[in-house]
Amino acid sequence: MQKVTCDTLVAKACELLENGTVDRVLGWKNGEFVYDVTPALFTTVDDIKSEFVFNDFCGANFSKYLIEETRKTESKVLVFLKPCDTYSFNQLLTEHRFDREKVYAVGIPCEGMADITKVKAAAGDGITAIKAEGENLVISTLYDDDKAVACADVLAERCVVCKSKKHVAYDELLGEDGDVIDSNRFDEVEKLEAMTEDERFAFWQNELSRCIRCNACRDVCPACTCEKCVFDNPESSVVNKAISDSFEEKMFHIIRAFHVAGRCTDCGECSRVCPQNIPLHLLNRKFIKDINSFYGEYQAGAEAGSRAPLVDYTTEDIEPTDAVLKGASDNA
Amino acid sequence: MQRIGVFVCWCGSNIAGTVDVQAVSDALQNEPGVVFSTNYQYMCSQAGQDIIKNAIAEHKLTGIVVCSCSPRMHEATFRKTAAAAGLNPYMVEIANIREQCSWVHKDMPTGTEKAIILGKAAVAKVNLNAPLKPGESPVTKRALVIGGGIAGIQTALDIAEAGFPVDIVEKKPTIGGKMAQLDKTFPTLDCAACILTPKMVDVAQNENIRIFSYSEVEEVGGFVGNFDVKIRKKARFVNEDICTGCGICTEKCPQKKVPNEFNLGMDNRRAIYIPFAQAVPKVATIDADYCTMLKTGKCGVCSKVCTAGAIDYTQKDEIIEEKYGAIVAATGFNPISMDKFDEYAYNQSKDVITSLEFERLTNAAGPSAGKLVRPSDGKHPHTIVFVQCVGSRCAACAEKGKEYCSKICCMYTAKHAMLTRDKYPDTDVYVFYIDVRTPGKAFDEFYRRAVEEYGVHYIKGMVGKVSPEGDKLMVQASDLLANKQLHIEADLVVLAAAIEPDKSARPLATQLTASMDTNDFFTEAHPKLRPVESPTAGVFLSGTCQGPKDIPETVSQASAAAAKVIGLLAKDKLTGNPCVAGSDELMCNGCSSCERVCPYGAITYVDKEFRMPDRTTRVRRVASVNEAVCQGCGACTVACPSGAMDLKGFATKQIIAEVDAICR
Amino acid sequence: MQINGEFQPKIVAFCCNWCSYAGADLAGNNRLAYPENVKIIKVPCSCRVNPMFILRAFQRGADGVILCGCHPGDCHYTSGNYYTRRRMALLFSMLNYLGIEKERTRVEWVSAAEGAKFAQTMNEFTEAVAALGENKRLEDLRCKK
Amino acid sequence: MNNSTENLQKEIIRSSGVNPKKCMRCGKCSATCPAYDEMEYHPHQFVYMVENGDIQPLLESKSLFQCLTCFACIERCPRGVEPAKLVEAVRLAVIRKQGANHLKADDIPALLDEDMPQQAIVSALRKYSK
Repeated sequence: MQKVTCDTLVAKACELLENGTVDRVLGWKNGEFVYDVTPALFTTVDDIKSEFVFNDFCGANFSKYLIEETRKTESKVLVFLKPCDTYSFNQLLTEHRFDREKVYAVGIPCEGMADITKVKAAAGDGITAIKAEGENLVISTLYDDDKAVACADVLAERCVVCKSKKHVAYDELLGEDGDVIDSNRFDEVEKLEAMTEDERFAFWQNELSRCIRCNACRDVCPACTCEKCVFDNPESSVVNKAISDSFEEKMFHIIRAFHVAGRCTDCGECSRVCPQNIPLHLLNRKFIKDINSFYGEYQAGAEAGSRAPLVDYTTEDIEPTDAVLKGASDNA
Repeated sequence: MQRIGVFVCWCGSNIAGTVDVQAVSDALQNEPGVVFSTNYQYMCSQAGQDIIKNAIAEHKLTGIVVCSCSPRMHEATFRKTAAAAGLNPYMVEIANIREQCSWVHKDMPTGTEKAIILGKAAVAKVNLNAPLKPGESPVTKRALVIGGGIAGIQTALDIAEAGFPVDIVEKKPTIGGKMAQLDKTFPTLDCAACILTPKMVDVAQNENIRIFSYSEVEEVGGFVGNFDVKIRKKARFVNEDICTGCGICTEKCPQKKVPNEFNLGMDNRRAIYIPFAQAVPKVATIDADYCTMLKTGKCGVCSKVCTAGAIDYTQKDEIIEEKYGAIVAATGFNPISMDKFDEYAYNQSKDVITSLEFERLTNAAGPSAGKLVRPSDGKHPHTIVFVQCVGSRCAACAEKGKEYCSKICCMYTAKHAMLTRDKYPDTDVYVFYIDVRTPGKAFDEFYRRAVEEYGVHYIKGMVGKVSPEGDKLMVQASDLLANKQLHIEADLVVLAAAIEPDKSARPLATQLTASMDTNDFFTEAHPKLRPVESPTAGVFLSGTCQGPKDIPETVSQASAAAAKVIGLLAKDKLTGNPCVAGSDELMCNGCSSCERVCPYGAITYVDKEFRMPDRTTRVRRVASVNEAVCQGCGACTVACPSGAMDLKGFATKQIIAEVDAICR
Repeated sequence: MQINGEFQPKIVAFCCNWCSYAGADLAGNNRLAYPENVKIIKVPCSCRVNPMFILRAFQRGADGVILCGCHPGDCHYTSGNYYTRRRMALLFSMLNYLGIEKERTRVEWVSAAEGAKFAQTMNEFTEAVAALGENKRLEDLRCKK
Repeated sequence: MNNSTENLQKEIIRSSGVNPKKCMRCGKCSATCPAYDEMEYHPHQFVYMVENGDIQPLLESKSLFQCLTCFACIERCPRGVEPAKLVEAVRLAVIRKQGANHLKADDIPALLDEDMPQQAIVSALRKYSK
């Protein structure tokens, strides 16, 4: 159950639209299914009143949308940012990807978003309605009676290990600001590091071989904002639009993760949108964990304008050979 | 499609002994793009070069692969050959089949196979080569020296002597810097003023030199050969052109209580002042922080006594814009603050002083007219303790001291101790040291003389504590060699404070896009081979802004920097390395990653208008590489996530083609 | 690649122009033998080596990739190899995390005076890669003959 | 250095967290030490002797218990060597020796004198009353 209600957001959006602060609003509306909430752009109060939704399925991170949106007109766009979204917001500012002056950012608290896969596992298929009631979600399906599941049990993985409830950028905050959380988000990475090389290879072979190269992970990623991706560019020599062999998807995912290394805020959008449920965040988090352990704690986006670890160095940095040993416990 | 010619060299038996050269030229004949392939005994000989030239003409070659010795040997030779035959020299690639093949392998079949693969990689690369032309840019024949200490003075004089105009920007009202404050100089003990002031006069009289005193660099734009600099000439409220430097105003000014920074605050000056008698330019300056007229509008004494009418209370800061071909940083140093060293009681007792203050105390033009007296009571000190390495070699706390050795303290402390004993034989002089470091011509001899001839007590060990007791200073120290703790009742304690770069250096480095180390010393382009150049082309380093140095070293570096500047200004045009980075603006995100890794500050960002497919226009921030500044390392190409940044001559496509050819 | 029934690894070595390539030349001048398996690609600075090049080599059938540059602090471009060091530390750690044997990748600092070190490094590296056998985990099956 | 000394040296370096190699022999620790004259081995010697594995004389020396643990040496050391921590580690090595308990709580009052700092009494009680 979210602490801030849909009505509050609607009221805020209408207010800002009516008083002329903004002329467009980035928000969510229902998709084909109730859990299928999609990002939408609203320009009228009527649309907002009738279509705007906010519930436990509003995971989409709007930061990336600002790049295109701010280019459209000279006036401001309203964006609602959950704490984790604000990190991406800052990171994009660091990289000069949009004009801060053209955005009115409203920070909203977040109690964690639900993972539909987990909901389905708990309540079965054929979902027709989902209602939040206290700490539970009440789920109606085609086949059974309504079923209540605890929100906590269906939290998305990224929300279970939420790194921060603190907004690091906003013009206005609805509700109270939280704190940075000392989460155990690297546990899964550590588990993999503790495996043998063979086990790790088997794990990733199993995961990555499911990749269908739909590019959803890339397209949703707020760090992947290149005007043209190297994998789409025939001049890059690595252009590839579809999986064609056993290595291609590895190449894609390694390079994708490397390109966002030090810039990835760990927002978890890549894993959220993956239709094949590949835990892509484990690649990004490996880089984050290595960066923290090799070069000191660094949270991308925590501070606008900070220097990313890969465009920085010290003369005493760890040697690659030692880094590999340090990066995996089975090598010790 | 290229038309490539392959030329396999035997290098006598050097290559042909281990590699079947005929097999190599035959195999490469079939590679894509290759229209001609041959081998010859000595490709680098005149006859060999003629084969290449003829083939270029006969087969209309657009690219050349020479399978021979290392490109470090003969790449230049074959590029010239190609150029002579009308082919762009950057269409030549070398396959190194001698140093990296025939000389390290013994077996003919495997050696031949490897040579073929190396040849194929070179062919694959040439297929993607493009003709390159080195960029040219004109050179503004004027140099800027920032800082008017002995380093800046020497650099400016040397450049001016070579016939080029030079401007010196000095933030203080006079040039001279730290050296002007010193008494005597080691190891020869001649007086600093006697050797410095003639040079200052030379600067003033040199027609090629302009001095902007009481001025600071406001903004730097442009690049090597073409810097655009804005200089802020601070208002000194005295017309420099009219002021004769007679000094009457500095005697009549009623505001007498201004701490005299030239004497490190040990005495006072007036609100209108000339820092010292030999100042250059010798004109007065009004200190706006203390001048009653400027603060309240009531006084005007200086204006009344000035017969020349030089006082101008309405003067404003002036911005001067000038173009320069080269910039020399000579921003110098300062002793660090002693505030954090409570153990030495610097802030508790007037009789604990720094070495620079000691210089002023012993200087004939100083606050005590050269008589060595205690600042507290003006009495003659009988026991003096010198403490070395105060704040130098201090790795424990970055706020307190500096990790590096300040280099000059051992020598000046020996000088102070020696001079004290020489002039006042009735004093006991102790020097506490960790190590005495005296490399340098006649330096160690100097230090030994202090001990042997002048009877200075050198004690290995540090002072732990100085506590004022009555009018004495109790010094508690260890004597490591005697394994004793000493308690000395001293009259004066002199701290050899570490030196640090002047605070103006950091913002200046940012303006110049010159890099600095963690201690704020300017980084040199190469620590051994290019010690007076900054990695930023056209920016040179003189004196202690690059690292701790004594006067002889500073002067040699100053002259070296001048020589580099002269070498640059002597050119009419700068020819660049054509293998430079370039950004594809259509793909650039403007994210600044490349800018951040560029060691030369060659990348800037511009807002550029793009026409979109739907006929609208869009302004985007894109990277722009200054080819005159880029050195072609390629760091930016990897930092760039979109692949917009590429390196000419070593393009991503070319290297991947080589990889593919090798792994084929 | 098999020669006389013995596995011969394919090794790609990226060498920076100023130190390591010169170090390789020195190995040649001194006739210090190392295996033919090693093929050198010259780059201006180790920081020119894009992780894509390394992955591409593996994709196209390389069994080991080694990157040589100036010693830290000696970079011709002052800071290039410091960036290389960070990039490769992260990349190699990632490759190992994906289950790629850590012996297949290496960074070595070789100065222009270290011909012997160059040859020795190449001998050791080739031996280590040969011991692992063919690189099945990262190669592109399409490119196999 | 024989094996047991080497182990002891390693143990002292490990438990103290001090790297004696950082010492540049300036002697500021000893210069600043208020208990200097009472000590047979002075702070700088502690550092030097531990670095060289010359541990036995330290174990037997009374200097161990004359250090006031005032931390002046730690405060003043320009290299961050922290000699007092080293002294403490050697002291612990002695205390931990089986059957070599020097001090019983009952003995303490008799040993007190007016000059002994309060801090020393407290730390002595803490250390030796086990």
